[in-house]
Amino acid sequence: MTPLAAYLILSALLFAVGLAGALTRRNAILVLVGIELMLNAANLNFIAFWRYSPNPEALTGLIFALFSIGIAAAEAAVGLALIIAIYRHYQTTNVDEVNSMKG
Amino acid sequence: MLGTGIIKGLVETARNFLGSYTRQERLVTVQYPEERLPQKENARTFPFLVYDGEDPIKGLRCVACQICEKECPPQCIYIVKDAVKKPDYAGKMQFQPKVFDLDISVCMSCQICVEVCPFDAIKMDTDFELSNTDRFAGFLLHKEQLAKSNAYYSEIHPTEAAEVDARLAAEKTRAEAKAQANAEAKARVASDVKAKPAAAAAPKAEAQTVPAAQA
Amino acid sequence: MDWAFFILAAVTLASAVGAMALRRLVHCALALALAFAGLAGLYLQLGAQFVGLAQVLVYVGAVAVLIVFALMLTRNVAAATQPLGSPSWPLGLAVAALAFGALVAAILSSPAIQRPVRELPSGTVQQIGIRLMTDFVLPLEVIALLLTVALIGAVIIAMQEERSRE
Amino acid sequence: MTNALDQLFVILKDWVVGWFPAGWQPFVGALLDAMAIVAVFATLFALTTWLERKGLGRMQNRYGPNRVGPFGLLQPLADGIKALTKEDLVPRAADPVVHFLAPLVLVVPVLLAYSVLPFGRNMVPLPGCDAGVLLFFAAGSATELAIFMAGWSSRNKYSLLGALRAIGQMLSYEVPLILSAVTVIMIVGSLSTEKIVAAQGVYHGWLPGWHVFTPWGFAGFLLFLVAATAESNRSPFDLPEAESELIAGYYVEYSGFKFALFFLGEYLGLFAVSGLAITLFLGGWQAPLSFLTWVPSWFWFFAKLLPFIALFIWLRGTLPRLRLDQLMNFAWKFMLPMALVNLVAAALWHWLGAGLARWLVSAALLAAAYLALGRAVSGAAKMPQRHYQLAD
Repeated sequence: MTPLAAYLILSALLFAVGLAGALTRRNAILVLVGIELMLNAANLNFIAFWRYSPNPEALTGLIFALFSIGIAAAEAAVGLALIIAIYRHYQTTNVDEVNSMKG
Repeated sequence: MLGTGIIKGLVETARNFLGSYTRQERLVTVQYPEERLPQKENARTFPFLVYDGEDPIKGLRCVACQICEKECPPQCIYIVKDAVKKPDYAGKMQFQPKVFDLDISVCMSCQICVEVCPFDAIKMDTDFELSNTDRFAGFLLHKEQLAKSNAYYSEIHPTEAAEVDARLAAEKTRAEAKAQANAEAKARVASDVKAKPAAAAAPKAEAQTVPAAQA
Repeated sequence: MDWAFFILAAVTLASAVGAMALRRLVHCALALALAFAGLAGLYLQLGAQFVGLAQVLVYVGAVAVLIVFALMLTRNVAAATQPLGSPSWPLGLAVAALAFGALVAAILSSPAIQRPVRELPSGTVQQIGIRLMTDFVLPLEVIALLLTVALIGAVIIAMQEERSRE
Repeated sequence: MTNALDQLFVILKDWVVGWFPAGWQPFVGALLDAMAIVAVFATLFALTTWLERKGLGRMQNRYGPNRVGPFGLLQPLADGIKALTKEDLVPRAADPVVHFLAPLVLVVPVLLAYSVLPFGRNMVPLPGCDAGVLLFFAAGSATELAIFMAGWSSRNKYSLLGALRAIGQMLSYEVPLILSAVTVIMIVGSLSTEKIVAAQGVYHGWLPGWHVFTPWGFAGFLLFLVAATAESNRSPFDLPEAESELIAGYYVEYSGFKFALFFLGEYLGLFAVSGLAITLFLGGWQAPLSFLTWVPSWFWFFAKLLPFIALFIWLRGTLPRLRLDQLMNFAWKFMLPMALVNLVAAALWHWLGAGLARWLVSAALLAAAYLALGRAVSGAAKMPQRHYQLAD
């Protein structure tokens, strides 16, 4: 197995773990954690492809990873603010219980 | 302006810092085990028993009247009275405590036992270095540990001890005078049985001297 | 392939699984922080120094702490007695396994993994900075705007309730 | 001769490393660096606890420790023995694993931060690190998590409160800390600590070209100093620990050696951040005057570090603890705007080129911002005159 394949499979595994967590856990914060893991798996892909690309001097993969980190930070902040707002309404962070459209 | 207060404060602490090296009187700390402040005369920690003469146990002024045991608010005194009278330091027969225990981990230093003692037998100590490795038995003092000489008492509380000594001496002379009067009276009764008025006067005089001595 | 990769990969995967499967929420958050740190190690291993350190600074220093704060602010008393996963958890696991299978199939059939391995490319901070300020200046500005909007938005969403109650 | 003295430790290390087979050499070199850092800074920690207690004592007109050894110099040793032999208590309700890991997670990243500090010429443990300053801040950010772990795992409301206070404070002050460091990075054009030190190696006549002797550098240095005090939870920003209200904050439930580790981590963090301040603003290991360059470079680094320690002790002896709202107001309403203005001042300095103009412009900008923000901050805190019925 080439190094690139190893990194890609690791990234796929991380993605699967994040997806499984996001789909199965009840707590909204943990769903967000799963999404963060999936984003990180994507970042690992970017960097691995940059490292083993035919022309790494372009730095495209690195810069994409940087942007992705920035966006993930914004996503985490907004997501957690939403979860806190939901918690104030329903007194719960369980995604199964938050099922009514009325505020 | 912002920050001037901080600079002022820094200057103040720097002055204290340097001053502590140049001026000895700034350092008020007493280096305790080596240096000691003179003891205050009215200081008090826990009670002790005063003895007269040489032998600490024989010379105890305590006659086991148990007033202090009854009066003690936290009940830290435990006394067992001796069944028989024993000679004290002067050879006089006295009741003495068989057991006199005082738990200083219970005592609250209220000094009530000193107030109530009619014999000036219990007084307050000033010794404060009482730390001990046994927190139960180590703080239960027996009469051997409690007994301290009258000389020690007049050393730690000179003014108070002088008053007590003067009072006891006065009582003693009065008691001796009374005893002498009694003896003379008895002798007179023995020699002159018929002189009834004189014999009747002697007990009357005795009755008068006793309250005076107690006051 | 060297030992460093396998150790880091094992730590990252184990802590990622821990982050998703542990019962205590705070343990999940701490395992997540460890997974982020492991990923940062993998980035360093790949020669991406700047991104690896930025990963630590942003994820371990900020996102993990944010998640921990959110956990503290939404303490759920009933959570301890409730079951861990949602009722449809076998379905979720199946979907994840399916996604993993599809990804692995795609990876192994891709021609990209047969490319010859090159020298460690140099991605110095200066090069990244020059690229960011020339070719990628528009995305950079957009990201800056997005972060500002997200910051203000997060504050407003989290504060809303407070204001309507007054 | 002077050169050999300057490079004494480098030569020594090369000599020891030369004994090992080639494959082992990088590993042995790294191990030697790590051992040297741990040994030197742990000793400095011991010395600092003594200095701090002595200095604070003298500021309060006391003697300070003077029992163990001459002038109490062996006091740190006695403290260490005490900490090692004390019982290691873990509360029954505590989370044992997290409780155990928290002190390690605190100390290890702090030690990691030392890897990019240039202690002397050619004396960087991690040479050629391209993003040295970033590594420093990345390592520092892990301490927040350690503090949370300690506070949460103890299952004690005081420790949790202290931990949340500490994290809030550290997050708030990290922003001005990094922004004030960014000015230097902007002017030098590199994140590498070696290049930052090298950029300050010029002399104008006798005087050194350190960053602190420029308007933006001076303002940045002061901002960095205040933020560093807050980052390392030192008085007057010690309210996460607040002995009088939180009885020690996040490490209440720690005893014995784990408690000592917290103490060690705190002081190591203080030295590290002082070392970074020296690197960024005070010329690192460069000599302060051009004719003193014959003195070994590592001597200058430590000669600059010790006044920092003295300053922190002095501040601790002087200032009372801030209230939480004052702390946050100061961070967001004074430090952050000031750091942003400082960035502008540094940019103007770079733009205007050499000459008197850049001095005047950036100094005037910073002074105006300082006066305006200072008035705003201290004006808000002004209270109406109080009248006391009974005292008047």
